[in-house]
Amino acid sequence: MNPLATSDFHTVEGIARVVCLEGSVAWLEPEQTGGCGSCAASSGCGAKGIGTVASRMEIRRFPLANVDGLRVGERIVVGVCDRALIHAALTAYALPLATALGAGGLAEWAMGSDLATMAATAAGLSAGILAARIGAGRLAARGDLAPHFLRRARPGETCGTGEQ
Amino acid sequence: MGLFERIFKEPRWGVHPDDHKRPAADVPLRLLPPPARVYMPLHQHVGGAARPVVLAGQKVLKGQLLAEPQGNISAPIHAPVSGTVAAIGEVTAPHPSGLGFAAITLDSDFEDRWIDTARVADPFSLDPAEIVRLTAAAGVVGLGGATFPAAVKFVLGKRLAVKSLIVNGGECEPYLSSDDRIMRDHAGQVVDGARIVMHAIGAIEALVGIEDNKPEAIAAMRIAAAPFPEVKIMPVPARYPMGSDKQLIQTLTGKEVPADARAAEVGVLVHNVSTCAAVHTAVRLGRPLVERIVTINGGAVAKPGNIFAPLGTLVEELLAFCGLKETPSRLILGGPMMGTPLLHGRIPLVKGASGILAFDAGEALVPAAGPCIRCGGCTRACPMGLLPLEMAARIRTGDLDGAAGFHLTDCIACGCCAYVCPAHIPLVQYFSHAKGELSARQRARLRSDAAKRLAEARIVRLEREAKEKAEVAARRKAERKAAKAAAAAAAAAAQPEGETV
Amino acid sequence: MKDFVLMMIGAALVNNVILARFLGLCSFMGVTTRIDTAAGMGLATTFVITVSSMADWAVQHYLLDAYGLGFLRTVTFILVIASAVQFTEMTIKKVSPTLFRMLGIYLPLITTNCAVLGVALLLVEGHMSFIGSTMFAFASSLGYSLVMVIFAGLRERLALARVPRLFAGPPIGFIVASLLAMAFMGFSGISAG
Amino acid sequence: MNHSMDTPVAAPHTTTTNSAGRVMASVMAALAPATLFGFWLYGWPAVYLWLITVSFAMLGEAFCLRLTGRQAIPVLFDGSALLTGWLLAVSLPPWAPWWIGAFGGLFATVLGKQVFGGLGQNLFNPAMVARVALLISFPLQMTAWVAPLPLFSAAAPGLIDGLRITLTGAPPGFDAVASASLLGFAKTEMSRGLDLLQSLAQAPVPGWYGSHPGSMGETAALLIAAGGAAMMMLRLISWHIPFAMLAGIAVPAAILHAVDPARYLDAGTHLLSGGAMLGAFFIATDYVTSPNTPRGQLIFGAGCGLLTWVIRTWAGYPEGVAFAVLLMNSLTPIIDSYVKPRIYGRDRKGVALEPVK
Amino acid sequence: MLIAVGSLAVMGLALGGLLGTAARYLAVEENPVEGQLKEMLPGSQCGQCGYVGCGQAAAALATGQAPVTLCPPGGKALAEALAARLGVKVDLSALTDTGPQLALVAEEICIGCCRCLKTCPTDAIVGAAKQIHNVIREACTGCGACIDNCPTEAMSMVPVAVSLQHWIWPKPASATA
Repeated sequence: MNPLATSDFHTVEGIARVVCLEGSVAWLEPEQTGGCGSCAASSGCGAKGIGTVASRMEIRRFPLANVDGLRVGERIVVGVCDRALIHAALTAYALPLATALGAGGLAEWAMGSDLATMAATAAGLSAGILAARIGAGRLAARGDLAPHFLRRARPGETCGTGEQ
Repeated sequence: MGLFERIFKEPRWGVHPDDHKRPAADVPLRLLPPPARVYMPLHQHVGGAARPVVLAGQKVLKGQLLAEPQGNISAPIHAPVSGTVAAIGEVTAPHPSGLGFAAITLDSDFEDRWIDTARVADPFSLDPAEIVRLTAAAGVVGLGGATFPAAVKFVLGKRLAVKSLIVNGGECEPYLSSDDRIMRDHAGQVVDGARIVMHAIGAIEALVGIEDNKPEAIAAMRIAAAPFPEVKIMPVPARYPMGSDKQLIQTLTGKEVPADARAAEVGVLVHNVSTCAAVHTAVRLGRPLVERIVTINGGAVAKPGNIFAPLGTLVEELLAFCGLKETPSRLILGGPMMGTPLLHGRIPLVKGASGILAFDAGEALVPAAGPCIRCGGCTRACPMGLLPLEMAARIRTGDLDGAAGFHLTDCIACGCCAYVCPAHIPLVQYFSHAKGELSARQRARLRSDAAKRLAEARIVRLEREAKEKAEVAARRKAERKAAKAAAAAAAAAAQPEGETV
Repeated sequence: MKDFVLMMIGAALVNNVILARFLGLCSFMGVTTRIDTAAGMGLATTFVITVSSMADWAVQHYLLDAYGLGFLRTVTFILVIASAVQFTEMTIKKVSPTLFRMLGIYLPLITTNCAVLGVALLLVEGHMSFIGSTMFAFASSLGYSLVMVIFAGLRERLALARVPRLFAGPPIGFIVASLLAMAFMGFSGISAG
Repeated sequence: MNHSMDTPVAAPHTTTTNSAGRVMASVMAALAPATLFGFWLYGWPAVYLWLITVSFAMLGEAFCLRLTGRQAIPVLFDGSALLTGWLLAVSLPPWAPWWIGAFGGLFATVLGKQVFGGLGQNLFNPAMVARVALLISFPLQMTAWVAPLPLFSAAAPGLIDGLRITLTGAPPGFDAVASASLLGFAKTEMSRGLDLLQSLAQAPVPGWYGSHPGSMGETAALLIAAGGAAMMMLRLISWHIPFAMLAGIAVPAAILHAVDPARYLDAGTHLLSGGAMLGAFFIATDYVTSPNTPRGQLIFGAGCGLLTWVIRTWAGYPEGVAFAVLLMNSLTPIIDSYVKPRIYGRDRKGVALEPVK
Repeated sequence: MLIAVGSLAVMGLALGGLLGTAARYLAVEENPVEGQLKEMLPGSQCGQCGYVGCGQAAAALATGQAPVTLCPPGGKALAEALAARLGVKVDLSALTDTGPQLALVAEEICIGCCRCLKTCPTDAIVGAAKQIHNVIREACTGCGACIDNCPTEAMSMVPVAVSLQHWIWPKPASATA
């Protein structure tokens, strides 16, 4: 079960715990959710499984802009926009294509020679990739791609709990 | 309602079931002769169950406290009859599962002696907090069916500075007419109760919403509210579920309660007309909520009508008092659209029961469910603007998260979709199943998260203890080594003295 | 300009890469379980087809035709396509790592997608100018994405149906694809008109 | 007093008297006048074709139900197979040979509906699936239209030779002129270089009372529109899809006709000819394959209309309604997933509103 | 037109038959068990069994290295199915799948030996030496680790009764049509 359970049509919410603060960045670790359900086997809930507890939690840390004074150990709810996939695909693919074809079309209309069109299309493509980089930066800032801060988790709240 | 309102203001959502209210609504109120034995359940309200404060065999008077509230959302339970406490045991709950819950059984001594109550001449001179205390002490809860402790709502309304109180006289469920009856007979109590509630929460106006299929009630309430300009009687179009609080708020004030917020956050508080009357008796007369008007209706009832009965009376006795034409094919507590089916008659009357229906074979017929033909009738009927067919299709295939994605949690289970469905699909049962299953999964997730944290905490504890033990051992070894070294050094120091001498 | 538009509509709708030429069926059946994954795959394939078609045209025009190496066409095209995919993967990773984490899985799928090579080979027979072939490639890949998204929508609804056990899974997928192909035959004759 | 119930009956305990069978029956009642007029117009072969198509449709359904081990009778009686067969029959050329009707009926119910799991789960309109399959595989028989021969007029075939026409095909001697419908006529003329103005001069003028050749359901546009209006009154269908589809055909037709009357038919002929009316009121409004929100239905209808006009004007086939409806059926799931009603207390995108005092 | 349909049909049948016979003779004795086992595992790649993903777990099961009860989310039903598939006889009494269960201490025979205290993975048992122990219901996950450690058999597993608040409406029987 992925840690970011879908609980709202648009933002996928998940619970993460602040592990350490470095200047303006707070490092978070998603809380392992989904556990082992009804613990039918005697092997306990796999806590003793791969490596010691600390190392297992280590590998899934992700940074988040420390926007309003988070403290270590605090549990917060983070969200990723559900439509993120399409937004991401549009910025990564559609944008460079549009600029490349636009430039090529213009060159063809203006000069008409194949070579010029090819050069213009290549230029359009690289411009498009730069634009995509900026676009992706803006998307990441707006939190459409990477998880972004939603609210502090209420005690006992776990991911996927709407206001019951 | 002019043609203009009819076309444009008429709400699009909801259904028009034929209301079967007459002739039961017109029959004058009857008083139930005091029953021999009553069963007062401890959990008749939203929130924590009440805790008994009486012992078996104890003599109690009518209105005496039987169980005190527990936790911040709860309500006390009082004795509906004077008599002795027979037992504190289990009785079948008015719940489709047929499971039981704790109840205090009282044997009546038929003397009906009230405890001495403190009457209040002018409640408006009281401090609002005092009114809240009196209402809480009297165990007044929402009598429309939600049974949310009224006092808690007053505190909430005061804190969020609610300006308009909405008195819900909608009663849009077919067959039921208990609110209608209380508005016709005790309009004064309702208006006075509403003014007391306004004083308690600091509201400046009270909008009494009454469906326009109850003309007598509207007339009676207009007379009672005449001297008080701030209490406005506002007829609303008769349409199920007009009585639901979110729909009544939207119709009367045009405001929409946000999805995960409470009505008070948009400056509105909703109370049922019977609740206002109960507040009146609780504050003015000091009498706790121990009896209520309940509609007994349905095809199997010989003389349907409204009865003023003490709480805790068995449904069997109520039906026997009204007489039965045939053995009912189904018993329902509440209205036909949202009521809970009862497995048998030995179930006590609870605070939230506005009606008991005994359906004959014709009314109880459940047509077989066919496949969904996606006609969209349910999407037009849903007052919350949801897509019942999409949610039900996903629940049927087991994709509960997909259904939750369609905002299943906003469904108020009013039953309009299942009512209009030509294929007679039990949509509300699908949604209740899904809600129950989702909350069970969430509880399981909570438990497994807690278990995970506990397991990790235990392992961290074991690691720490092991580390500490290792340190202690290391320190002790070091000390022993140091001591041995010191001894050796001392010995060495002592020995050279021997040699050099 | 008018014949450009007609050619593009012809490439996108009339002889659609999936429904008329039956190319790229593996990703068509594989990735269309959800609308947004299908859209992601569609856009990725559009980007790769267009970029590789531009490169293929250049290779064809300046290398194969010039030195009469027509028989090497398929091999070089595959080489170009693979490098185009690798180029795309690098750019996306450079543009933003989080974007790559979300879209990364589609790119290896595209190298093996026969629609990419199919469109490139079709370009050669077309003997069009550079911009013409690029527009043709872009239009046919748009047609590809459109059909992918439509089919994903159909399969999301099909997931709710109680399909008889005999047809559950790929068989009903192929039946729906054939009905969709029949519907698209309505457009036949437009590019001629 | 107590009644043993293993699982409790959930609320609501009352329900509407409406049922799926009643819905289908009233749609068929609305379709009946146009069909009867079609029978009168095209004589006995049309009646036989209708009978064969409907019976094979129900045969296909019964066979599939038996195959999946379900009771055939109750399902047949909800009338959905009958309605599917009826809609298909009404959109076929009236004197088509019997095996067209038989194959179409079987195709509609088996591949159109039962393979998806029965009523309510098919992705495409079964009648149109069959019609498109027939049009593509048997173009000749599907475009052999017949000039109308009122039932009891002299030239009309009698009871028996009507049957022979359906079973063995129209004898060449019969003078029922096998002429193309107006749309087919216009298209063939245009491909021969004649522009519309000359070719329309001699073509039979399409009238509301249906005097021109076409399939059974096409000719009586007035009766179909009346049937559609009746269904709207009974709240069986909402006005969104028919209005949007007819507008989708009329608007581009009017614009292009104004621009170049020689090449483009005007809006009136488009609406009255071919399956436009039948498609708008009976085929596009099929519950199962059309979106379930009013805004979605408007988009769906406009799409159907526009595609019908595009296919009629530029594509190879004269009649575009069947293809347009199938194409828009394939878009319905996407329309449904993006166009949703605004939920109480939430904004359009589903995010909870901000409480405002 | 008939020839076209006929030839296609004949070619289809011939090739189908050819492939059918070839499939029987050229069948490679690859280990089908692994594929089927992988199908039976929940496929949630949760790693509870200690292997990275269900593919590895299936491989381990096929070669007999892993016990049938390796998959906690699968519960008893999966363990039985795996045992049946592998023809392995295994004592499944430890796996009681009668819904969620809680440990219960019979206080009259608990001698306070603290043995169960040490084995409980979630520290759900409260008690001290020579004192009567008891179980914190919210913390107990019903894993049954304490049952066989108790010298006086005081510990027993009790299924959690359905309460009024936790009762769930059954799913309606879906229409057969």
